[in-house]
Amino acid sequence: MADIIGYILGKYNYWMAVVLMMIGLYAMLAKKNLIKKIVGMNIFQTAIILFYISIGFKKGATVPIIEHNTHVIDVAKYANPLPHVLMLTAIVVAVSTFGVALALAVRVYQEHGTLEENEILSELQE
Amino acid sequence: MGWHVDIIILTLVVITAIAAIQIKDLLATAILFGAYSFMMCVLWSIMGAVDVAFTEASVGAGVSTVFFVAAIFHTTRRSQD
Amino acid sequence: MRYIALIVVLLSGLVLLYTEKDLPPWGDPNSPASLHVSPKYLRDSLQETAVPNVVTSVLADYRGYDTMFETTVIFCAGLACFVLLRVFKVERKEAHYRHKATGLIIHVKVPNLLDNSSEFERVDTMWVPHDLILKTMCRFLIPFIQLFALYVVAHGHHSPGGGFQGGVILGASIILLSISFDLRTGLERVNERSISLMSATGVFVFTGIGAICLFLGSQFLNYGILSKILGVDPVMSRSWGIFGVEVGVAITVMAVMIGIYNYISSEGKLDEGL
Amino acid sequence: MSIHLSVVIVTFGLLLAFVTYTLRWIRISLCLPFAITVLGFLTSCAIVLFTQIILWGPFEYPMGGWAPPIGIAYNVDHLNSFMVLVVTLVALVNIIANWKGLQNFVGDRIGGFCALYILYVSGLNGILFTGDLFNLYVLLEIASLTGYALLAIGDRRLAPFASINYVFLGTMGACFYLLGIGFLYIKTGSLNMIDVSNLIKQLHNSPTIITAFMFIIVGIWIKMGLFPFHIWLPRAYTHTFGPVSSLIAPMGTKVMAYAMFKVVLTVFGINFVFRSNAFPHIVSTLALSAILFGSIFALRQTHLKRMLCFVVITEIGYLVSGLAIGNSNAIKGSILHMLNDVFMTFCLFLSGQAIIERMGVNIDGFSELFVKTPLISAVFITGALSVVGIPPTCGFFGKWYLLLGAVEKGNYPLFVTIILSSLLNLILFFKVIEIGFYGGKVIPTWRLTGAPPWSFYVGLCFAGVSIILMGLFTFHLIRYVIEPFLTPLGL
Repeated sequence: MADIIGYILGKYNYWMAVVLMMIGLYAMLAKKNLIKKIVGMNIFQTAIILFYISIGFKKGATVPIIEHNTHVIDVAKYANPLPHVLMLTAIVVAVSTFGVALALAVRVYQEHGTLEENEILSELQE
Repeated sequence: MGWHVDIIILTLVVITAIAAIQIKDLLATAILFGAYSFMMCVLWSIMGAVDVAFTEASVGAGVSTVFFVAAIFHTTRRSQD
Repeated sequence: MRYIALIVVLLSGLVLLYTEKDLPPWGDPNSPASLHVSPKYLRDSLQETAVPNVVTSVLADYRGYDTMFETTVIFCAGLACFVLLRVFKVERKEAHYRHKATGLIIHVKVPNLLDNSSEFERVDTMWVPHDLILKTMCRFLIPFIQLFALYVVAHGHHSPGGGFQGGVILGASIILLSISFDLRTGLERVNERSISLMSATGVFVFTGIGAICLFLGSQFLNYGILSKILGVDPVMSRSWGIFGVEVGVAITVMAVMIGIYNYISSEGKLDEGL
Repeated sequence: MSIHLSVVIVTFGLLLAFVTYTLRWIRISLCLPFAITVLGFLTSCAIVLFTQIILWGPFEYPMGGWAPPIGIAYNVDHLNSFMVLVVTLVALVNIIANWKGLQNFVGDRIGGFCALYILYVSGLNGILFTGDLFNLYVLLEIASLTGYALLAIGDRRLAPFASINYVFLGTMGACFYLLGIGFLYIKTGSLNMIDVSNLIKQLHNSPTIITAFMFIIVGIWIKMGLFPFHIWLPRAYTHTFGPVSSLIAPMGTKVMAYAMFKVVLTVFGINFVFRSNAFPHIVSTLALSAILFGSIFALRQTHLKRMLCFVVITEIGYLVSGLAIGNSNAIKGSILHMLNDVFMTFCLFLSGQAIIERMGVNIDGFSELFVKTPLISAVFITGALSVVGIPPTCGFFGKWYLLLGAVEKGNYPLFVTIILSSLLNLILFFKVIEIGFYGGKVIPTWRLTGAPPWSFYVGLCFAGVSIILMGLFTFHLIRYVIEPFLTPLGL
């Protein structure tokens, strides 16, 4: 029993990251509303960030800020800083894409008067 | 104690994510999306990624939501799916 | 379409879940990811860069080149919003004005009729009632928000935070002003010209510091060489270099956040906001 | 020898892009000339760098003085320095050729446009040089974000919708790539390409590495626009503004093809990729269907620019087919085709845009094309012949090596497909030529746009001559550019 709980706990974060990725991907592919697609895109990106942060976590470790007077640094005591750095960059990229996508959505609405992809497509067919 | 909180929040995050893409009112999507981002940020700070959590709190839950609401004001609130 | 999407999603999900079996358990301190490069950062950051917050030192020094492009990405986003949405030469057909003394709102169909009048002030077409409590509270809060943002930028070496977070908060304070009053008030404080100049200046500062290192005869972004002009030892000059870079990031991020908000909320007319 | 030139090309591009943008507030008419000067400077740096590489060989440039697994490094070698030269040169020629059109169309937003243009080129240069997997992702996003904005300029009504579709697919591609890097990182702990490729050697059977490879390659394919992922491509390129399509169509997909070769050959290595038959089979199917689909759909189009987009999709099939065959000749052929294709696509889109401006978009309305615009149509025909693969032009040689490789490996379906698609392309362009000489069904709507400025003819001549030159110097290219890249990889 304890093994199973331990196993589930060991993978729960990764599983949930995968579930979130699937939700985001589904929203991006299947939803017709452009804003919904943008939300799906952002959920997908944050799920990947969650995945990376889970890589960087160590049990019993603290934030990667080192006190000034430590002489011997025990690496296992601090979380892995590299995924944090990468994900800071990824968040920035995510918000930039979000902004540009919203700007484009506003432009699309100005031109077509709707945000539903199927309506725009059927309008373009005519 | 850390992992209890972790599991509860992870489950909540998934629920908000599903709610955010299923709800038909886009303004509600914006708010749920803000809540989603904020819970993500709590999760990351539990995992020791304080810098990332700080960024997500200011960007994901803060500025992104404002952009979102601004965009909805100039488009439409209704969504068909 | 919906079924194809579902199949694609489930397929990729299954591949990922299958792979999870092979991953080291969550929180394992001995996973390969935590053993190869990252211990070096944790061990040497303090001696090599004099920055206790390892995330800051990796972000701005060891992998500073990524951060430079991250700032550029933000700049590109601002630029993209400008190019996509900005419309010059807006023709205004009507306007709403508020009589300052009585609070009466009038709707004028002659453009720019009362713009220079001292008794009237312009309000948005989607008019929101004048709310004293909201405006006073925001006026009271904004200086503290900005002070906190500056602290976050300056104290990024020792605590969580840094240029990016500080910049977002600084930008958010101006956005708060634009929301609680109106877009024109926000633009009076920070106009479009200074937004553009600042967004370019921030990245220019970052790239410029890198280029100075190049001109002083070292590699790009090698802040150690800045000791020649700063007059401190190479470790401290790395610390200063990181600080300079963070300031650059903060300036760009602040300006771009305000810019994106302005363009989206006014559909590029910079006339009436939310 | 100055190794700093490699970093100068990328970062001074950025630095000067910011200056270009701020010039808007000083004098708006200065933006465009300044942008041209900047691109000229970058091109001259690229030429010097390429000669240095030829003389002294490849090198590694550590950013910030941190040696690779700790910091980020540039790996500059023969192939990518040549690609950088090609990219900057074509960007320069494109902006010179379309000088007047840009000033009229973009108007007050010219400062932003020029900055985006330079940033796009810098992003591509960075993708070509970088030796770090995550840095590649960031640069990819720069190139994509600027690309989204540039593609949305153009047809006021249709371009934004086309561009937002590209945003979704492009972000999905980038996210897949990022996820793949995450899996690589969790197993190896490193992000440097060479370091990762050394660490992977012991992990060939790990499912994580295989998943990582799958996600990375699919992400890159989405960005490239390979056949099932191509949905964004025709619409985005058709509705955009002419000079933008002749910038992005030649470069975007080819630089991603370079990234694909780098990831497959340098990071994962041929021993990993070709150890089972699964990968060659899948790639073979995809390449085959991309080539056939592109050729057949191109035949069905009557919109000239849309037709060219499907030609681009066919070309992407050729770029991938080298990996499907997987021997030295085929990969050589694919890389050669990648270099040639920049010039071919540039030539077609530049002259095609000029034809559209004069005769409308409908191919059936191209009567008397050759009488009215002899030079433009001559250049268009040169590009067309090159796409078909007629010997003196460069398109022939890439296909020749691909066919050689296919015969060596015994991959006859691909062999037949390549020949068949050449025939289909021949029919396709013959249709245009026929209408040009003998008249079409639709009465032409000749638009009086006046003679193009001299600068346009400079670009046009460059486009035509470069195709012939690339063809004539094929063997030098293989010897001095492609072989030094492939030999260390065991090909």
